[in-house]
Amino acid sequence: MSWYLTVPLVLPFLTAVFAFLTRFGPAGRWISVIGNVAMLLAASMLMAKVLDQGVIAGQMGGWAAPFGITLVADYLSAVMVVITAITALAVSVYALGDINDRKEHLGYHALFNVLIGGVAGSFLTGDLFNLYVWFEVMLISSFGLLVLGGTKEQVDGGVRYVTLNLISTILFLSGIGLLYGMTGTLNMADIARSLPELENQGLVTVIAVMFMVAFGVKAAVFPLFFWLPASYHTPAFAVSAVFAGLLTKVGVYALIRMFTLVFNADTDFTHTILLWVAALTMITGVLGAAAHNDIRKILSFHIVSQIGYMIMGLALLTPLAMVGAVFYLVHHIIVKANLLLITGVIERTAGSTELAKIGGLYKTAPLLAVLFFIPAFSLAGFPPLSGFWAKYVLVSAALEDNAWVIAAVALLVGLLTIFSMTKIWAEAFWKPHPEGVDPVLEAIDPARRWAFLLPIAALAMLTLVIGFFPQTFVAFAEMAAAQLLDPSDYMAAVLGEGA
Amino acid sequence: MNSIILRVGTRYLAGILVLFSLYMLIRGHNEPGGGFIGGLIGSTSFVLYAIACGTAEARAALKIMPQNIAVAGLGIALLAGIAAALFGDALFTGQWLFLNPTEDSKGLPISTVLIFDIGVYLVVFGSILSIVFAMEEEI
Amino acid sequence: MARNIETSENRDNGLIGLIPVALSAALFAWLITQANTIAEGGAIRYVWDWVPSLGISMSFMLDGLSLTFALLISGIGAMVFLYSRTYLAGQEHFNRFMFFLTSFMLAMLGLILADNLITLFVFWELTTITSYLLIGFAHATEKGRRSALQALFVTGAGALALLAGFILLGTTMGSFELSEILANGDALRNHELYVPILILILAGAFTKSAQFPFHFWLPNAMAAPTPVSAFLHSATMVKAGIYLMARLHPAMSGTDIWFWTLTVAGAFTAVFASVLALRQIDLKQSLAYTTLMALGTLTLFLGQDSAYAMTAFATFLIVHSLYKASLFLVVGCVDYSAGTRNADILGGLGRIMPVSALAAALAALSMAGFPPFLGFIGKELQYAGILAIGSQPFVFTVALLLSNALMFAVAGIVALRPFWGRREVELPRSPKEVPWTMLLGPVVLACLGVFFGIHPDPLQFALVDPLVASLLGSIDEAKELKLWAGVNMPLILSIVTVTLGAALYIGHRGLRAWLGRVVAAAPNFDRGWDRFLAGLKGFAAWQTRIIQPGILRVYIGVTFATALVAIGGTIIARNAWPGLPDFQDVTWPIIAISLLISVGAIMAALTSSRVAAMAALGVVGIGVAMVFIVFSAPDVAITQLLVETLVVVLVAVALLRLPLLDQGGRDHRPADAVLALGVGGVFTLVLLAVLETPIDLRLTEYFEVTSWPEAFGRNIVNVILVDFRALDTFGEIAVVVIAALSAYALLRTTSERKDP
Amino acid sequence: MSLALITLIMSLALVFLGVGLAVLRLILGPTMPDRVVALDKMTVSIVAFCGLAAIWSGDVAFLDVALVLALVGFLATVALARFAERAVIRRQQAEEAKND
Amino acid sequence: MTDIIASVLILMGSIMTFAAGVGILRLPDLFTRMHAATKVGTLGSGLTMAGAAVYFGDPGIVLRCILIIGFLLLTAPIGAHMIGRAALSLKIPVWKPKDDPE
Amino acid sequence: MEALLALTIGVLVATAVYLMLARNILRFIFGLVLFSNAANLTIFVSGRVTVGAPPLIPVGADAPVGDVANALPQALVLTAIVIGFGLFAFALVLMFRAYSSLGTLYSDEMRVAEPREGGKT
Repeated sequence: MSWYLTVPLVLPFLTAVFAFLTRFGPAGRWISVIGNVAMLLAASMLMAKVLDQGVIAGQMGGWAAPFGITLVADYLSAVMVVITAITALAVSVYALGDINDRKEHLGYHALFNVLIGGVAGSFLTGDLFNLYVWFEVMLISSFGLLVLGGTKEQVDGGVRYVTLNLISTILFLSGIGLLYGMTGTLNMADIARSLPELENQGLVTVIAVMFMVAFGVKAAVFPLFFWLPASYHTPAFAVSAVFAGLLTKVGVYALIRMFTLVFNADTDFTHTILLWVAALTMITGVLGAAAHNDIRKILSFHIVSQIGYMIMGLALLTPLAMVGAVFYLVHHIIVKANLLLITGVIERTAGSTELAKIGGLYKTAPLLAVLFFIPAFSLAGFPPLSGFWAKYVLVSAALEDNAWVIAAVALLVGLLTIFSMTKIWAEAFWKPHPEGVDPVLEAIDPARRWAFLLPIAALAMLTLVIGFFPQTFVAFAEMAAAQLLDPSDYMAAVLGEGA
Repeated sequence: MNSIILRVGTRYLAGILVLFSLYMLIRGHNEPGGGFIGGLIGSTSFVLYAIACGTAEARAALKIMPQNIAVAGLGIALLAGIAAALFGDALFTGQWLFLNPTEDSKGLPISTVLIFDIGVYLVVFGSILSIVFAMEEEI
Repeated sequence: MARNIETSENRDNGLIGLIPVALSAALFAWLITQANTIAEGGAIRYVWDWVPSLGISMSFMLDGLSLTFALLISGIGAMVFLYSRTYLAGQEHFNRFMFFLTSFMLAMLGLILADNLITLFVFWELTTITSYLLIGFAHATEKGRRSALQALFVTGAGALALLAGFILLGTTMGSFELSEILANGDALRNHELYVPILILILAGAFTKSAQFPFHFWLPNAMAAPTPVSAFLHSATMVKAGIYLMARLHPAMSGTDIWFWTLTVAGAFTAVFASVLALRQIDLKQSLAYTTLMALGTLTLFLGQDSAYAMTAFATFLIVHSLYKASLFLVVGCVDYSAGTRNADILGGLGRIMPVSALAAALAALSMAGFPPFLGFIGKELQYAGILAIGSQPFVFTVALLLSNALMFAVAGIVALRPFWGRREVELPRSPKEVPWTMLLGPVVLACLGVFFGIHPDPLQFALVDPLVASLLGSIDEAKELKLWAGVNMPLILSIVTVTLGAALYIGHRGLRAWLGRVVAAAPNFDRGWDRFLAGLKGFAAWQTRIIQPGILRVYIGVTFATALVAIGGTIIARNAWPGLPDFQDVTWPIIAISLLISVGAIMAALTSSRVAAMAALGVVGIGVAMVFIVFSAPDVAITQLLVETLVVVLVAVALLRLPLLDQGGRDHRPADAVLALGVGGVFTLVLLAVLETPIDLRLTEYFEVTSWPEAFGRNIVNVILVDFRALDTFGEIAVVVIAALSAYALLRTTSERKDP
Repeated sequence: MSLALITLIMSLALVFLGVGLAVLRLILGPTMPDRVVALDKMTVSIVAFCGLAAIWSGDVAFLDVALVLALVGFLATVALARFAERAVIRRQQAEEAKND
Repeated sequence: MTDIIASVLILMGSIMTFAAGVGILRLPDLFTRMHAATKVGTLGSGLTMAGAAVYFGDPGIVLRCILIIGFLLLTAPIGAHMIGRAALSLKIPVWKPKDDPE
Repeated sequence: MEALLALTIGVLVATAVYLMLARNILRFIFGLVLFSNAANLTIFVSGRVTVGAPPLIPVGADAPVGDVANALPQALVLTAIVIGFGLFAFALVLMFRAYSSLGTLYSDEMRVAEPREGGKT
């Protein structure tokens, strides 16, 4: 039973080891792809199992919770793992074209797969310290990937990324220490069980806020998001896609997990803060996007802005809002990763990611235009693409909860998102190329072209499927939200029925 | 570094350090020590070697690229964890085999836990050396 | 439209261009077959559970209102498709264009057939996207892109308000199904959320239907090719807002706020737009403004709920669609043939293009409201409707009269000037009659205007009666359409209109010059849009400069300040202060070690010598190791000392290439010290408070008793590491490995040296 | 209080004082090697401290700390000393390059 | 008896350690300080360890203590040697304090 | 005991923050070391401290004799120290690389990833 949980976690590491040891040959990159296919299979099996049985927990090392480390998969974890596997597969195929031999020799595939392993671990673990460890795994491999290539920009961006993330990491670690000092346990379900028994509930809130700050940096919320726009435009496209898709979402996931399972007592206080944070994150992010003229910078700021939506779902904490948060999480990973993958193709065909320097893609690269259009307008929340449903659910949750201001902010930010998506569209696609070149996809080496286009098309297809047939996903998100709001199943699965 | 005293000292110390690190590794389960400490001590032996005789010689003495040692160590540690699957247990469940059990002692223990610790040793050893060597070569 | 007629002539785009024609014709035919059912008061519904979890279904309903719209859309659509096939022959991206236009038509049909608010919204936005792509057909020009963005942004903004309105409406009413909402109008009107809902929905409808002050995008949207204008801006997209108001009329009308908002906005838009229409030189622009006027008039009528007003609404809707589409297409023909749309240049084309001229004349007469055209009936009903207004009928009547007169003049400009009179200037192209595929549309549409003028009965039976019925609930409410209703007030007003209109037409050049001066002085919404965009970008840039200045120490400072404010604030807000710390059990070695650590730390912070800083770090490391020794953690102490040693080794290596600290200028600011002390203080407070709570040691106790019997190890710390929490350790060594690989890669990527 | 305990406390105090004096030297400097010497002295003193801790607690585990430190502690000294030495050479080279 | 021997050894060692501290602070130049630190310091730690060995008396522990002393004796000179070389190349003058080369 | 250590941790945090706020990123690295130490001590102290009784099981016994120190925080701290070392090593290399490719250690002079308005780097 526990192997359903373990395999998606272990596979990326195995893949990393073998891909690294064979990095000087062509085998490395194919091991990476095969490993990610296998991971997707394993994740799907986990998903099937979770759908079948509800929350499943596995005690690593055979030590019962809370003594050993527990891996847990509820609906949210399972879907996050599946999405991680999908993104990883898409990016690893894309990397076949995007990553050169030099980077492979330096261990790109190892870094990438360990990153995926760290992400999967973060989603699956039920232990707070273990979560820290996976965060670190993820963080350090993201450091490596970010600066892989070593251009000046990357190094400079890397300094910003590394410094700010290290601060959050240490805050997180201290928080864990303090929480351990209060509860004597590290298992999240067990912490959740023992926290209400504490006398000093005010202190619990203090610790909660400490975690909020630590995860806030990871999730890139206002006013802690600086590292993201400062660095995400610098690495290779495959890398920035996986960053944009997954990394901040792990922070969001951690916030959701902690603030539904563990810190669910003083919600008046914590979730009000979160609501403000959400609103400011949305606005500042989208304005940042409006201020920039480089596709990758625009998209980076949009990540920030959209994190705000997810936090908004969490902050409202109604069943519908949680549905929205979960749905948004899933939708955003697919769409944002895809957009950055496409940006890579834009750069390769049109020669730059700066809007002033490119154009004419609509005329001569219609396929790319279609592939961009779908995720871009999905991000902007146009129906019936996946982003619409995400936004719809969140706005209705806010309106149902009489949270007028946040609903208005969400809608306004949606409008500004349209603005910057059309900015990219108008400049990169509609506008004639300033140098009069006709950018064509055929300019890319045909052997690599499919490696670029296949994952993009697949992810776009996924966006369409979610958009046109949202019921499955919404129903799933509802189940996930219900589980999040009532953690008793989770706790029972982790601690045994008696707990 | 052209210091004869350092080089001569290193010749003895490096060997002692490696042996000592292995000792710390093996006994780690019962007394202070273990893979981390062993790996750290082991790596200092080659760090010293690199300081005294230069990285080229240290690399030659090591023969294998330190990164490969580190990654292989990770693989070994992981395989030690996965081995539990063969016995139907969860990941990282220790599997123990006691050689020559007698009445009063359980015998010489061979376990996946030890293999895991060896993996840890190799990881720490290889990682530190790859950083230090690369840094040394930069200056 | 600068096209090269030589290359495009007699080239059409094969059979692909015919698919949309056939599609829309088939739809039209199917709708006609349903007309009877609808006319008998029936309605057709189709429901597919789309997202049952959210109570959203993909449901459609065909009733009088939607049937009328659907017929107009598919019918005009068929004409436009046929027309486009020739008009845009040989154009780049013709297939894309047809695809978008077809998608647009289908989206529009979906919109008006939808019986679910969310379904409706989905199609609403689909029309927005497709029209964005259509307006942006001239995307190579800055102007084309600007217009497309403007249209998208304005209607998109409205759409978001609309979405909010729909959500509120749906949650208030407990259902998103329109048919259920419409059945419960009273509940809605009395609900406390009625006003917000109304405002939000009207915001959507007004932007889409280009009501003042959101009107400015529509004339700009004429950047699109003429078939697009003909289709989007006569019968379809801009009418979506009208449709929506009509659709919700039974549920929402009847309140004061509804009445005043719609009537005033409609009347003002009508007058305002028709004045501006007269100003235009470009024929298409003139038409665009008359469209605005028509939309205003329709809105005005939707504000009422009298049977006259509703009948007027229904009739005028149909009339307008017919003649406006026809006129747009004719203008396209002129443009196609003569190469310009400038009203001042054109003239005397009637002999060369007789069929176009005929179509134009018929359509324009209908527009001007001459008998026996349908336009006349429409206008009569308009006046009848306006006279039925409960309050202030005089003001509104004057407004309507004025706009109708202006409309009359514009009709003259569009239909007469290009075809009659003399040409004064040489045209860019030598004109000739356009192919029949382009003529079919305008001619048929224009002729329908005459036909229904003379025989209004089928129209009344099939469309007007059911339409009014879906607005007012009863099939018998609609007033009769007839050409001659005797000498009454509407007739008198009609005559006044014609007289005034004729006068305006004759004097329109002088008037135009005068208007130009007036308008130049008045605020310009189009320029306001530019200012708005510039302001938005400026604001965005400003806030981004403030928030993301690119200076790392600001980022770090804000991050710490946030932590300080958040944690410290929570301590205050939640009163989580620790009690006074208890120092009684402190022994002097601990004090000594604490002092050692503190001295080392402070020295590290204050020194400006690299080696001193490094040594100070060593002191701290040793001090921490001593803490671990004193408090019985040999494993940790060993690790700490080893790591400390390696840290020193690494730093010593790195420093060889790094410069000295503090090259010029002080590195710290006093504020840093305050922030640092604050964060340190908060940390201590929290830790002290945590230490006051009793600790639960059951995990440790478990490890102590199982470590040897079950995990066969005597060093509990090591057993925890490799057995109890082996997964942590695994992750940890992964961190170490990756740190090494990353550092190695970083050192090597920019280095000239090869891998060893 | 036994004799052993008194000696132990006294010894501990002396070791701490020794360390404290070394820290003072570390702060005062003035040259780079002075600081290195002070650090080296501290490292060696910790060996003594470990021995005392082992006797105090009666647990030999602390001797292992001392063992490791005795073996590895000088590495930091070596690295720092080499740094000091090389830094001088580098500076000379840099100055020569500037003068050329 | 062993207790007394151990106590004496430990106390001697501690005094040496302290003396090394005094030396390192009070002696006038680097080279003399170096001597104080390495020689006296090592001796101090060594004596303490010897005391510990006597105190515990267990052969395994004695072996450990001997190893510690051996290692100290092996490594301390190397460290001292390196510092000396560094001081030499820094041209630190004997008996006269000089500005920090930093 | 713990209270005094809490104060010490406060000093460590304060100095670490002070160092991290400096313009020179080398100081950030020093601050990082101090901050890591503070976090490690926080975990250690949170698990409460015991003098002179390492968590070892004597030969012949099945469980530790008497009160021994809390083993779990020790294991956590050990993990955290090693992770902290890995992060530190990478950060150091990064700063090193930043200096060699950007030519400065002052963070406000690094304007490549986020250039000033006007494109000056």
